[in-house]
Parts: sequence; structure tokens; C-alpha cells
Amino acid sequence: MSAQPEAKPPQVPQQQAQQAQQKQESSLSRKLNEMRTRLNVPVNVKVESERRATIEVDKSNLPAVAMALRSIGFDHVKTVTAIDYPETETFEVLYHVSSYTDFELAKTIVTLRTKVSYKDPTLPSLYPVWESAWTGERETYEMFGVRFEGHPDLRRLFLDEDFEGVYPMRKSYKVKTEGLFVDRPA
Amino acid sequence: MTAQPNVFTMDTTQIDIIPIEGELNVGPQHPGSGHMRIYVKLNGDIMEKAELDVGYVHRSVEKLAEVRNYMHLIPLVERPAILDSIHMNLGYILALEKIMGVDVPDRAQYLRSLAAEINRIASHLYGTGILAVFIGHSTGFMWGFGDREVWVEVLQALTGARVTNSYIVPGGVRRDLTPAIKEMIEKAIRYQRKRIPEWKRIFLNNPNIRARLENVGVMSKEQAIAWGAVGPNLRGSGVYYDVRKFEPYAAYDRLDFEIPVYKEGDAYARVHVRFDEIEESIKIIEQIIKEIPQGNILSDRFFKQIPPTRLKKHYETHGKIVFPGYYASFRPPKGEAISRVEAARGELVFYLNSDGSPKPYRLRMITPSYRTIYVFEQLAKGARYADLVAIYGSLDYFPPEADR
Amino acid sequence: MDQVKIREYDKNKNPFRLFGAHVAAIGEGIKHAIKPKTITLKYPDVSMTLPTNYRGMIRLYKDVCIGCSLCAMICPADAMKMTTWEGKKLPQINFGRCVFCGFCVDVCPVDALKETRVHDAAFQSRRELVFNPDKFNQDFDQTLPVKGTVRKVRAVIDENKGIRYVPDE
Amino acid sequence: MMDILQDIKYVIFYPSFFVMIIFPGLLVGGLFILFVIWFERKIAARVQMRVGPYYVSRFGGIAQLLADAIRVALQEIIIPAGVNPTLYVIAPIFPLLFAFLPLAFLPIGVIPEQGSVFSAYYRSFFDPSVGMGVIAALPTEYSLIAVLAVEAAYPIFIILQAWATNNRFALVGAVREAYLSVAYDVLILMSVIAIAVEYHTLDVAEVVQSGIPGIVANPLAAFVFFVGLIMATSRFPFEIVEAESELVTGPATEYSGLLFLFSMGGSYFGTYVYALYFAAVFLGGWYPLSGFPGAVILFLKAAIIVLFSVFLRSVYGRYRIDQALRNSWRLLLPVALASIVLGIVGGWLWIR
Repeated sequence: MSAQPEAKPPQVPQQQAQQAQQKQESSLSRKLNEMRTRLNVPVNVKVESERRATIEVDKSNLPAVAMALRSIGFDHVKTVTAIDYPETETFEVLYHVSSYTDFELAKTIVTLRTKVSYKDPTLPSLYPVWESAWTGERETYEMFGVRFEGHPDLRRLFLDEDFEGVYPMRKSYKVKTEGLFVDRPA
Repeated sequence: MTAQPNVFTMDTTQIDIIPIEGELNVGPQHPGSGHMRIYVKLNGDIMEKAELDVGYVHRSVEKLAEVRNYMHLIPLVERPAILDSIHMNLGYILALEKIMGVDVPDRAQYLRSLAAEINRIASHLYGTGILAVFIGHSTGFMWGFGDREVWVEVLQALTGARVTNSYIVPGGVRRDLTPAIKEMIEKAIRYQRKRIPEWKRIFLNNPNIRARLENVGVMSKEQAIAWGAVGPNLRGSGVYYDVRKFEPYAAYDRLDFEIPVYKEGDAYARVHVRFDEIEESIKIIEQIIKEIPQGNILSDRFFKQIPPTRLKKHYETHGKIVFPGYYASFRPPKGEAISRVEAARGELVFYLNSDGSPKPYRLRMITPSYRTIYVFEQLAKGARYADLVAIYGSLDYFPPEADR
Repeated sequence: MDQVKIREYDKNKNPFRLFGAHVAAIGEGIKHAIKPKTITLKYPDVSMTLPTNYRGMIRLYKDVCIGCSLCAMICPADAMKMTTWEGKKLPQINFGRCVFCGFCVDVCPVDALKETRVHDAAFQSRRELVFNPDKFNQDFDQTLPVKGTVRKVRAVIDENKGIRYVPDE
Repeated sequence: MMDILQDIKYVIFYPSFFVMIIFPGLLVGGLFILFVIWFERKIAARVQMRVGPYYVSRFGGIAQLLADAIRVALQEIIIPAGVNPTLYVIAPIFPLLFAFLPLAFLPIGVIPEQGSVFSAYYRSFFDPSVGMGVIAALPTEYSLIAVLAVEAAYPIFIILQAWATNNRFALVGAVREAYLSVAYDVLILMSVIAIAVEYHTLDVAEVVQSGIPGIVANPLAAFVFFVGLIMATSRFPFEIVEAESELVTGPATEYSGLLFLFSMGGSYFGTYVYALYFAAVFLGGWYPLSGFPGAVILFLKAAIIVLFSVFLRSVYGRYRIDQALRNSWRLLLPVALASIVLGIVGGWLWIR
């Protein structure tokens, strides 16, 4: 016998999200659109589902959007991720932010995306906005070579001192792989 | 506490004093869970700055992920925290299933929650053991690992391997729960329930341990949020946050359990959160054993691809799932997904970006200990040098998991 | 969200409670000194046989294998490689790399690979770790260099002792 | 021929020689220390779900300790550079010496007129306050405080040893030993004063011969003295000076080989001598018996105390240095004062 979900007291988050759905579109998209109208910065918001949303913004007004997100209630950074696109010669830097305090926003993860070119891989650091971005930005700098201006301690984190001159996570850094077949047996 | 008279700056006659203000290297050694070095700037007994020199056990999981198939990543991804490998495996598979759009049968969801909770108990016992040995309580260390042995035996019977069990595959799990394992779990639960009061008497309520942990490494609620603490460290400072409640995965939306949250935010509160979580996990396991629905443990999309003869030989007889040829190397659709899981040490986030080839384009794995690096450095500032170990142990920091 | 109950640990610090807690801790220690829950297994004299589906050393059945190299494709650690052996394409394994995940055993369409329950193997050199198909084809057993008979036991979970070892024949 | 044997017997059983070298002293004490270390590892193993040393010999690996002792003794003594070699080599010998020396003043039994092997020395070791001979290396009427006076020198030589190695961890360990020694000496002296006041004497033999064990007469003093004992010889939970997790092994960090044996042996010998003192003063020592059997009873009581204090390793963690000081100044000092008041009241009521 499996306990039907309805029997559960209605406070299970799944239930509240559905109720919110019927009333009007999810609180996440309402909040984000509200923020976008207040911001005069060109930014495009894409809400994929009631738990995920993406905000693409140019790197120059990244701190402004970050401050706006923080004022809504997004109070910590989960990850700082960089992706290397060698064909278009750009790095795409993603900040996944969410909230601990606001129970509604805690169910969601918002991705803040921005692009940085190979020639000028610098980006205003979001450490002043969210302290929890400290580790992510240091590692991204060390692995990709993306400089975060304003980061208090932009140094090498994981790699050892004599790992000179190359950024390992870039696609240009090749890792040797082996085939399936061995011609002469051991 | 008046400023401690610094014995070395008292005016003494012409004795040559070796000032203690210099730097002190703690490590690089194996503090019981992976190599690490802490570079401490001391002023008397108070630490002005403690800097974590991480990276001694960095295995670059994210770079290796770019040259491995999706199935190859399962053993790779669970290696950073071998004592919590079910959660690591589960987080990655959830992200992969979001991209592939695979449904998972109910029984497999329950089995995933079961294995995850058993792993949480084992990991909490390991963490408490490491904390105990740091503050000199060798019995806590030995009991931690002795009791964990019981749960590891259960995992070994269920998944076939003690630690790195590679139990969860896209679409379901690899082994089914047999009545013999169910009985083992019930015995393990009764054993653990009998042990918790003994733990409390010799370790938790031991005045010596209370003295070493109370108001040590205090982290207020605002600091915990600002520094991005996770898991028991967060819940120890009064923040009500647990991925199992906010974004339920596996069978957690059908299970009834509480999240222990403590107000004080010091090392002692964090240990209390872990002990209460062990009791909560035991309650969850009991519910799962009682309520687990019947059905097969692999999604129909792959289950139909297994030839019936092999099914009868392996699955019907001793509940072992065999893989269809598809698993050897498959190409998920183009796309990206982000998944989060409440691992024993805290929230574990996976970001997976696939470009349609059999190898992922980018895998980002952020482990709880990774997000504890900054918390540890902030907590150590201004703390007493002798408390460095108590703070390290209470944060349940695990170097290989942080370095990845 | 259900109402959030923030808990607190009790901060009662009066000396008599503390003295009582000291006595309780020492009493607990003495209780365990008298009735210990020893779970140590004295390894070489007593060896543990592991549960049936334990993923130990792997063994090949040469005649059953059809050489489809699925096992080599799925192996995460590049331990399984295909090689031509007596005119037939057979897998060879490098146990130095194998992580015992059991993927190859599960993916083999003809069940040519099987897991044995042998977990304690030792080798002289790294070259010995690479098993060519012939060596891969027999059950792997190694007699322990122990004088006297090795008692076989099985681990059983016990409610008050944790782990108990029962003879297993 | 007979008188040569007689002379040898006279020399061997001469209390100064016998107490220091044979019975509670070097020989038996050394063997007992080895047994204590073995017992510590075995009892901790039993509490901690494991087995402890068992390979080296059939009955519980007792020979393991002999093997360790011989191994450590014969290891190469490495003298680090940048260290004054003579001071470095001499330094560890002093802690062992001053942990062992207080035994000289401690009486371990009384000598009856005749009938005991020690009766021959009745007159030369006569103690007027007890009215019988006293088996003690240096019999004095002030043995109660003489023992502690020598004992108080022990921490000074720990600091000398740490200073001689010029190693940062040893130095921090030495500072901690300095802080701690101030804390526990006060406690021990105050509890002994309480006993002295209550028994109206400064002689251990008289305290024992009075028939009432110290723990009955003044339990507070016994408790304070026991905690002081644990702090003095850095047993758990006050194992702060050689805290492995932070200070490697504190003052003994740089030593290897025989010197390491001396420096580590010092603290165990300290426990042994303190335990003998505690057994004599607080547990009634050799009271009903006299001569050699009395001494054996005293040794057994002391053995129980040592084994219990060593057992605490498996029950306790480690206090921080400031906590240990705060506990001893804020919690135990009032108890010590109370014990002195109790002593005074007890002494006043019970005027012999």
C-alpha cells in the first residue's frame, strides 16, 4: 500500500508550488520580472520552470544585476562555473545563486550568465555582493585564466606552485586517452 | 577573558626570547581524512589568520569528465567523498536524468533514499569519529568507526561494495532489496538506537567534550548565510535549509521527517545537529522498509532492452540488474541541467552540460567541503590556536571532497 | 513550510550536574571495559567470507565470450582491453587499474564475466597485475601464508554487539 | 660464611637502599611502569571495541612492552643541529630523576620491635611520633610536605628539557607546563595542608598509624588531591603538555632513543610516586599491617590508583590549557579551601 500524497498534511512543498501555479505564474518569475522592470539595465530573463531561471547580462553591468538579485532575497552563491567555447573564442561564466532565508526562493536556482572574450578575460568580481563567491572565483581564475577585478585574494587555490603558464580546464589543454584494443598481449 | 599576558613580551633581562608571533605550519599531514596544510599566523595563542592550503588531493574530476563517457563518470564522481559515495553518485545521476528525460520507477526512488540515508548515518559517524580524535577522545574515534562498520556491512550486502558502491545508474538502481537485507537493516537500527544513549553519556554530555566544543567557532545566522555554509554547519546556526525539503528528490516528498536546526551556531550545536540527523535518518529508513512499493528497479525504457533469459537468470533469482548494451556508450540530447542533493556534509550541486557527444562538454561538481573552505578560514580568524582542531572537526571538513 | 522548530541544547552548568556527568562518563567506560563489544577480526588466522553478491576479483569464461568488446567500452578505468588471443578477440584485464565497479560483468550480453568473492589478492610486481586471457580464465585463489588452518567466518549484525562473526562452512 | 650472608642481607634490606632501589623504587617500579603502559593500551582497546597488542606473546601481548622498551632504548639518539649537545643530552634525565626522587621521603611502612625482616634497623629508623621504626629512605617528621617539596621541582626540568631542544612545538608545550604547574601545585599543597591540620602532624607515618584514612577524614581534600594528581602527571583529561594533535609530543618532540625513554618515563614515574603518596595519606596506607606485608598493601592500593588514572584515557578527551586553568582556579580552588575549613573543624573536634 503506498500512502497517497494527498493524505500528507498540505505543507509538503510540492503542494504549495502547484497551488501557486494555478493562482498566477510562479513567484519566481513574478519576482524576476518585477526586478527587471526596476532595473534600467538591458538584461533578458528566461524562466524555464518554477525552480530554474536564467538571466543573461553583459559583464559590465553584472554587479548591478547581482545587487538587485541580492535585494530580492538571493543571499548566497552556490557555484561559479566557467565554460570554454574555443570556436567562438569566449568563456561563459555562470553564477548559480539561491536563497537560504526566503523559503519560496530557496526552492529555486537562478543562473546569472555572462560572456567574456579570450582577448580580454576580465570580469568584475561579485565578492563584494556575495562573500560565498570567494572560493569559486579563485578556482575559476586558476583553471581558466578569467581575472575577477576586485577579488581580495585572487591567487592559485588547488594547483601546485610549479604548474606554470597553462590553464588546465581550457579545451586547449588536452588529456591523453587510450584506445580499446591492445595489439600485443601482456 | 582579559588579553592573555604574552609571556614572551614581558620585559625580561637579556634572555634571548624566541617570539611566538611567527608562522606555524599545521601539516601538511593527513588529519584523518586526506592531506591538507593550514598556514597559521599566530599572535601568542590567538590566530590572526589561518589560510587553508588545499589541493594536495586534487584529482581534477572536472577535467577528466571531459574525456570520459557518461557511465565512466559514475565511479569517478563518487571517489572524492568515498564515505558518502551514494550522494555523490545520486547527484550526478539526477543531473544526467534531467538531460536524458528518463523516468525512474517508485521502488528505485525508495531504494535511492534508503541507500542515501544509510550513507548519511555512516558519514556522520565517520565525521564524529574524526572530531573526537581531534579533541583527544580516542574512544569516540574508535566507536565512530566501529558503529559505522555495521552500516557499511548493510551497504555491502545491498550494493555489493563497502564504500564506492556505484549503486545508482541512469534509470534506477543496480540491486534490489531482499528480505535478508531488510532483516539486517532492522537489526542495525535496533543496535544504533541502543548505542545513541551510550554515545551521549561518554561523548556528547561528557563535561570535558562540552567544555572543548561550547562557544567554539561560533557562527551567527547572518555569517553562516553570508559565508555560504552548508548542511549541518548551516543548520547548526539556526538556518532552516535542507535540499530534501526544498527540492525533494528520490522518495523524500513521500517521506515524513524533521530537519534538526539549532540556534547557538557553535561547534557543540553542529555536533548536536549531526546526532539528531542520525536519529532522523533511522526514522526515514524505518518508513522506507515499511512503505517500499513493489515493482522493478530500472526504468522501462532500459528494462525492455534486457534479453528475458538474462533477466530470469539475474533479476528474478537474486535481484541483480544487468545492463543493456545501450549503457556502454550513449549520447544524451544536447542540453544542460543543474541538480542538488543534501549530502551528509551539506548541499552538493552538479551542473552538467552535454553537447550531444558521448562525453559531457562540461561537468561542474561543487561539494559541501568545497563551500566550507571559506567558512573554515573565517571561523579560524581570532580563534584560539588549540581550537583550530575543534573547529576543523566540527565543520566535518573532508579534504579530498573539497579538492575534487 | 511546516512550522520551523529551532532547538537548543541545554546549557545547565551547575557543578553537581557536571560532577554527575563525569561519573556517568566514567561509569560508561567501566561498563564497556567489563563487557566489551570487540569487533576486531584477527585477519590471517580468521578470514571473512563476503556476501554472495560482493564485487570481488573478476573471472573470464573464455569459450563463452563472443569478443563484442562491450566490457572494454564500459570500463571506467581503462582496465579491460581487447586483445587477439589464439586467433580470437578476448578481453585482458589490468587489476592494477580495475576499480571493481562490476560494470563489465553487468553489461556482458553472454555473461562471460563473473565476479568471485576473492578480495584479498597480493602480487609481486605490476606486470603480474595484467591478466592475459588464459590467466584470466581460471578462478583466482591464493593460499594465505599462515601456519595452521584458516578459520572461515561470516559477519552477522547483532543487536547488542554490532558485528558478530559466525563460523561459515 | 654465615656472617657474610648476614652482612649482605643487612645491606640489601637496609631501608634507604631497599626502598629506593628494590621495592617501591627502581626495580619493582620500573616493571610496574611497563605493566601500566601495557594495561593502558589493553584497557583502552577493550573499551574501544578492539583488541590491543596481542601478537608478541600468548597472554595478551604483554611482551609487546618489553619489545617496545628495548627497541626505543637501542634506537639511535639523533642530536639536531643548532642545539647545545651537552644540555640536550642531560636535559631529559632530570625529569625522570625528579619524578622519582620524592620517594626518598615517603615512608612505606612501620618497623615493629621484632618479628619483621626490618627489625634490625628498628633503632636507626625510630620515629618518636609513631613510636615504631619507619621504612623510609630518609625518615623525617616532615615527610608530608618534604615529598611535595621535591615533587614541585619536576615542571622546572620539563621546561629545561623543552628549552634545550629549541623546537617551537616543545616551547609552546613548555609554556603550557609552566601555566599548569602553578595551577596543580596550589591544589595539591592546599589539600595536604588540610590533612596536616586535621591530623595535627606533618608526618605521613603518623597520619597512617592514626587509623583513619584521609579519604574518610576529609573527602574534599582527597578529591582535590586526586584531580591535582591527574593534572600533575598530565593524564587524561589534562594531557595538554604532550597534546599530540597540536604539539606533536610537546617537550619530548625532538628526542629519540634512550633520551625519549627517559622523558616519557618521567611522567609515568611521577604518577606512580604520587599514587603511592595518595594511597599512604588518603587510603590508609599500610595501616593494620607493619613491616614488608604493610608495604605490599600500600603498593597494591597505589597500583589501583595508577591503573584508574591511566584508564581515564579511554573516557576523556583533552582540555584546552585555559580551560584547565579556569577549572582549577575557579572550580577546584574553592573546594580546596572548603577542605581546609573541614580540616580545621575536624582537627578541632578530634583533639587527641
